[in-house]
Amino acid sequence: MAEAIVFWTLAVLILGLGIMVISARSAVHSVLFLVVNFLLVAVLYVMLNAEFVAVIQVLVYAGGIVVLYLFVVMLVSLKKAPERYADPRRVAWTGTLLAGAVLLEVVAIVVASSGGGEPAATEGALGAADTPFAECGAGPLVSCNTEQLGWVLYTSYLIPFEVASMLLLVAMIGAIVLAKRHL
Amino acid sequence: MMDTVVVPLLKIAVLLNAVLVAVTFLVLMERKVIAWAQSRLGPMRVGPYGILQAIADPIKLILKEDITPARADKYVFTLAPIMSLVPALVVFSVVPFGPDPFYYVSDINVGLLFVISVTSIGVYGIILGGWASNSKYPLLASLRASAQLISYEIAVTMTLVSVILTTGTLSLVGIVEAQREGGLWFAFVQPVALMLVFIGGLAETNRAPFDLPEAETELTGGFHTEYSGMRFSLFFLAEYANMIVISAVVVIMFFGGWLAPFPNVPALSFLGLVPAWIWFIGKIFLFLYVFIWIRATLPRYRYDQLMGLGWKVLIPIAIGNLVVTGILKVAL
Amino acid sequence: MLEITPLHYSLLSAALFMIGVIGVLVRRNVIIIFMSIELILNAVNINLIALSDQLQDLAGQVFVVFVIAVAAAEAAVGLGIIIAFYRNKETVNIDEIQIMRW
Amino acid sequence: MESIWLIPLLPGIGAAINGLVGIRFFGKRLAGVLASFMMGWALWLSFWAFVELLGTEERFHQVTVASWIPPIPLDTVDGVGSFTVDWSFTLDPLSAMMALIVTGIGFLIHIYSIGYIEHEPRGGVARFFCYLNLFCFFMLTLVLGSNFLVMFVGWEGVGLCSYLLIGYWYHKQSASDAGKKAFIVNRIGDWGFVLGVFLVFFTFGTLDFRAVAEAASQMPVETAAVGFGVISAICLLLFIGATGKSAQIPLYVWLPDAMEGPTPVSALIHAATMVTAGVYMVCRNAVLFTHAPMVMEIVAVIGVLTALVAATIGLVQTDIKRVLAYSTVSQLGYMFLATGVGAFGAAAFHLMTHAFFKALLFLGSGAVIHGMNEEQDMRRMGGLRQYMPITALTMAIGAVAIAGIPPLSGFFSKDEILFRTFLHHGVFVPDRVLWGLGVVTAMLTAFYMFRLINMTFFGAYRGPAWGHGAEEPGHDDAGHGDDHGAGHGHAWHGPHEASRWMTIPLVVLAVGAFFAGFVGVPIAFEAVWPWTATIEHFLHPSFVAQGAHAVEEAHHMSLLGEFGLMGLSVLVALGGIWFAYRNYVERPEAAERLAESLAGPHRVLTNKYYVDELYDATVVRGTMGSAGGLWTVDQRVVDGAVNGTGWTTIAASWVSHILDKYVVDGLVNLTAWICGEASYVFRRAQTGLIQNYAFVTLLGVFAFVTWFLVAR
Repeated sequence: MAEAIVFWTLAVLILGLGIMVISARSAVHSVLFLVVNFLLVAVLYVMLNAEFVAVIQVLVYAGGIVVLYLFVVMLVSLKKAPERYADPRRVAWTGTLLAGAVLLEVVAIVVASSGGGEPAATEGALGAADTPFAECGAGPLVSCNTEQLGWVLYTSYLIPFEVASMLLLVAMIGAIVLAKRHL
Repeated sequence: MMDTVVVPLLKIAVLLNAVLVAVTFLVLMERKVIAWAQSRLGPMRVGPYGILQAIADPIKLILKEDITPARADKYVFTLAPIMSLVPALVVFSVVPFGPDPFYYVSDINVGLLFVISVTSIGVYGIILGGWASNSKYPLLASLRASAQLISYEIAVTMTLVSVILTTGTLSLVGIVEAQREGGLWFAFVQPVALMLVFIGGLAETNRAPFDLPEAETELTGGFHTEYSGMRFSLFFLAEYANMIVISAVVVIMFFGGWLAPFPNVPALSFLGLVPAWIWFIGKIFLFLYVFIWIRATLPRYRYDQLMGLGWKVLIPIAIGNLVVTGILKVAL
Repeated sequence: MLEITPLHYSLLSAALFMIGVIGVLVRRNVIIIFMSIELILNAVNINLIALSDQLQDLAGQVFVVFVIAVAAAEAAVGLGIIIAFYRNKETVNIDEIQIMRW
Repeated sequence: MESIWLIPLLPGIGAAINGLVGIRFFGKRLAGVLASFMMGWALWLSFWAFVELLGTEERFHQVTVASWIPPIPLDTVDGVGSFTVDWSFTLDPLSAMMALIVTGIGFLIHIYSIGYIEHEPRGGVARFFCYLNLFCFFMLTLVLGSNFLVMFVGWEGVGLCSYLLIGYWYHKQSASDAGKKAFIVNRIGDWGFVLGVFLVFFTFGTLDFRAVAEAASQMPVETAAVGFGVISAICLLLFIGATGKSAQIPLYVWLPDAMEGPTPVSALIHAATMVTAGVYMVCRNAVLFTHAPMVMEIVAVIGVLTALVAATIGLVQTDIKRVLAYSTVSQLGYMFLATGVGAFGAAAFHLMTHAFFKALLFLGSGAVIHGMNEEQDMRRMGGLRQYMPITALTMAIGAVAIAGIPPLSGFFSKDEILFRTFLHHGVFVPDRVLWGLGVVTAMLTAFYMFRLINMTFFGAYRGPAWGHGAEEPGHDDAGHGDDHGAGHGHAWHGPHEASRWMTIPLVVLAVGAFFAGFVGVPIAFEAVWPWTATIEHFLHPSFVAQGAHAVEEAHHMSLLGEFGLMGLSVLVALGGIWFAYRNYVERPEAAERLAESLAGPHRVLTNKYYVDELYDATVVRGTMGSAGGLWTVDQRVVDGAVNGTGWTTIAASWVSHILDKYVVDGLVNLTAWICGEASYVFRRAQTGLIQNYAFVTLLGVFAFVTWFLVAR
């Protein structure tokens, strides 16, 4: 019951904020809606037993990436309205309709697929989970989700993890090169 | 219902009030300490030794006119101080004042990460406040402040990771417990980390010598130049609440939280007679005193020096500390 | 309605995804388009986390971590490009950025 | 005896040092002394090996140094044989004697060369001694090698070295031509030798001399009744090799031309090395040859004919060295005559004595040439005995020895050959014919040798005049390094005796030429000289197979007959000497009159029977002609075919080009044109608007989702 209340509240807020993000006139307002949206999504993660990801969402997304957006918005939108010119060949509204159609289709698929059967897939429905949740032990020092995630990240996904670190390094260098006027 | 809703709400209410009262007295403490440091008397008029100044100031702020600049973004202008204060207060939800669940609102297993991430949200208040004022100086100040915060956040987080490496847990209670079991405060285990976190904390709270965003002489007061009245006081509260947060984090991480000094030494067991939460608050105020002391002593950095210190000194040292900690952790 | 199943999360995710898509298609400010893309990524993340919880498999959360890392890289480089472009053309209107054509 | 492998190696080391280091860095004297030292050392080792060999009962010792060719299965007549060759060396009486000759004579020639060659430039001297040492290295390898292949190494090596040495003055056209001639003619012989070796392996499955001899001794003797069998074929092929190396008909033509080389080289080639190789090889394979009497007959005939022909040519030659060269050919003919009649011991004996007196004669002639300022024509000499007494005396001893006057060495060896020839019963050739030709040759030998001595040392001086004055002013003689260069080059002070580097070897050789014959005194002298036929007994084990204990045949006739034969040959020799004395000392003009009266034969002899011209007309022209014919065929037919192919290709490619240009290129251009025209339409899709692209992507998503929806 409580979960349902929270979920529906969050769902409405998230979708509403999402619409606000794409419809706000001021880019700064967009960013604000976006960060709140992300924070709410983080709450959703907590609901789904993903505390670590939730914290990371707040720390990296809300606290880092969106700040970056805010910076850029402040840097570039000072002189003139950004969306003055519209190309006649745009297909924006057709695209919106199309997106709506796709959404409807997906909803249809999802609803249809769950219509007659059990509402939730049972455990292991998609085959044996190779990185299952462990039972959280008792005691103050246990942080199940984070420990497990770290364990998986540094064993099964070690190489992707290292590749991701390389990607970040490359992105950092690329950003510096791009943003600096004279190297 | 009682345990899940009423008791936490009561705790939250008490905590918020305590923090806000503490902040008002912290302001008085700062004025007095700086005055003494400068061979002055400080506030003396309101109450004995000016002790009621802490009451008088909020009253004055609440009663002042709350001006909104004409071309300002009204909503954002109002939202900014709130976004600044709320994260600072939210952090207290995981700060343990004592060993029992009674002394803290919650103990989540990613406590330290929670503190860090919520602190990082605080930057929005500053940046939006500066932008929404639609004024030159506040905008510059807010950009400076946010750049400064993000930069030093990296160093502090990196340093805290090395402490986490030592304890093996992210829970704040767990970190204190680890120090009790180890019999040694982490200040002695990770002195470099202590220095880094403390310096980073000064920068994150925009305190001297890193108080460039509020540099009166350059920016006529910083990002809250256009603010007045209650909205200004919210920024004010946020800053001092952040100071308390940083002090609390440093105490928890490096000085044993609520633990008495040398808890494993039997000869000093009489120190355990003092309640744990008093130890904790006492240590926090000790660090707050250090904050004020530094403000009274050190001159302000230049902006490029500030960023250079952050990126070229603190972050490399933090990484080095992390590497050394990792090696020692594996080796020992 | 009252029992929350992964179905609900999937629908939420789909809806958020489509909001992001519409943002990409409609807005002309490049920065907002970027933010729409972040919305899309978040929609995907919601789905991943929900299914991770449903299947009791941490792989979903691991993927979210990678998605966040990639998003950070994308934001850094993308915003760097925007800044560089803005420095030259004084615009962030995507309809004015169309020289890469026949 | 264990160190006999060092005997060839020492001169080889000397050659290596002189060749690699010496040419660049050594002085003249150092190069010569080094080479001579190496030869002396080898002589010392040979001597002690010889002494040790005398001490053993078996008279045979084989040393294997290393494996050369590991066993390879090869077909033989008996099935599959294992072809394996070792670097092994054999010491037995024959090779011991040969080693002594080569090292001994070679050592003296080296010593002599130090004096002879000292006017050459410095690097040339080292090069010369390098070649000399290399020559001895290969010759000793040839002599000591205990199988056909090791021998072949030496066999080819001496051919190479003779080429290098004859062409030592390579800037002289005639010298380099002579070198090439020697090499090429030798190659023909080597061809026969190699075929013989192949056949030996195919027949016996081994190349080891001893094994071959043992195997051959088990096979029947291929008399005329048995027929011309495989052993005869082997022997004939080997003999072809021998004719090349040892200058027999028909391959003797290179030897006289080899006179273009420096005189010590001539001495080395003629006396100690190279030419004796063929005789040695035949002797080494005595068992094989005794099993092929028909080939023996051929050998004997070829030998005696060579002896006669060369002797007749030698009668009229005027070049002092050419006379000696034909004399060598003639004496080699004697040796082959001996082997042909089965007197291998006599052949080896004559080889030894010949080595002494021919080396002596050549070195003496070298001294004369040296003293006469490089003059080789005897007609421009005469009366030299007063200028060079030692040379005259020693050369006279050599001449007496070769003429066959007792008790000098030549008498004993040559008489032994004639005696054995007299006793021989031929297969095809009537008895006594070979002997008769041999006797005639003996007389001719005596005549032309004393013709040489008389023309050179007696009579009046006919040479060029020389100034008695001082050297030309300003001439700096210091460049020669010592003060002995008086007889050479710019300032010639007339005929003079050679230096002691040259005369001492002459004296030593003269002593040798005088006394060497006493090791082979005929049995007829048993009464007065107890050690008769020593060398034949000594050498006998080398000529029979190990397994066959064949007793030495006793070659006896009545004492009177033997002494009669000896007396006859002495008389013949004395007759030749007298004739020479009468014609060239008493009445010098008589020779010319004789030549005029016999103008036709004289011209034939002077032109050496036109053999070179014959070879030129047949072999050389034939080769050139066939080469020209083949060239024509090549040019007309082969090149025509190639060019025809080329033209065909060009024509085909032209057709292909047309096709390519208009059909293929047309298709390609058409494709490009279609693409280009189509792109005018489709490029409108590329708007540059990212959102339009995103729209298309979305369209794709829509399509897939729709498909999914419908398909379910």
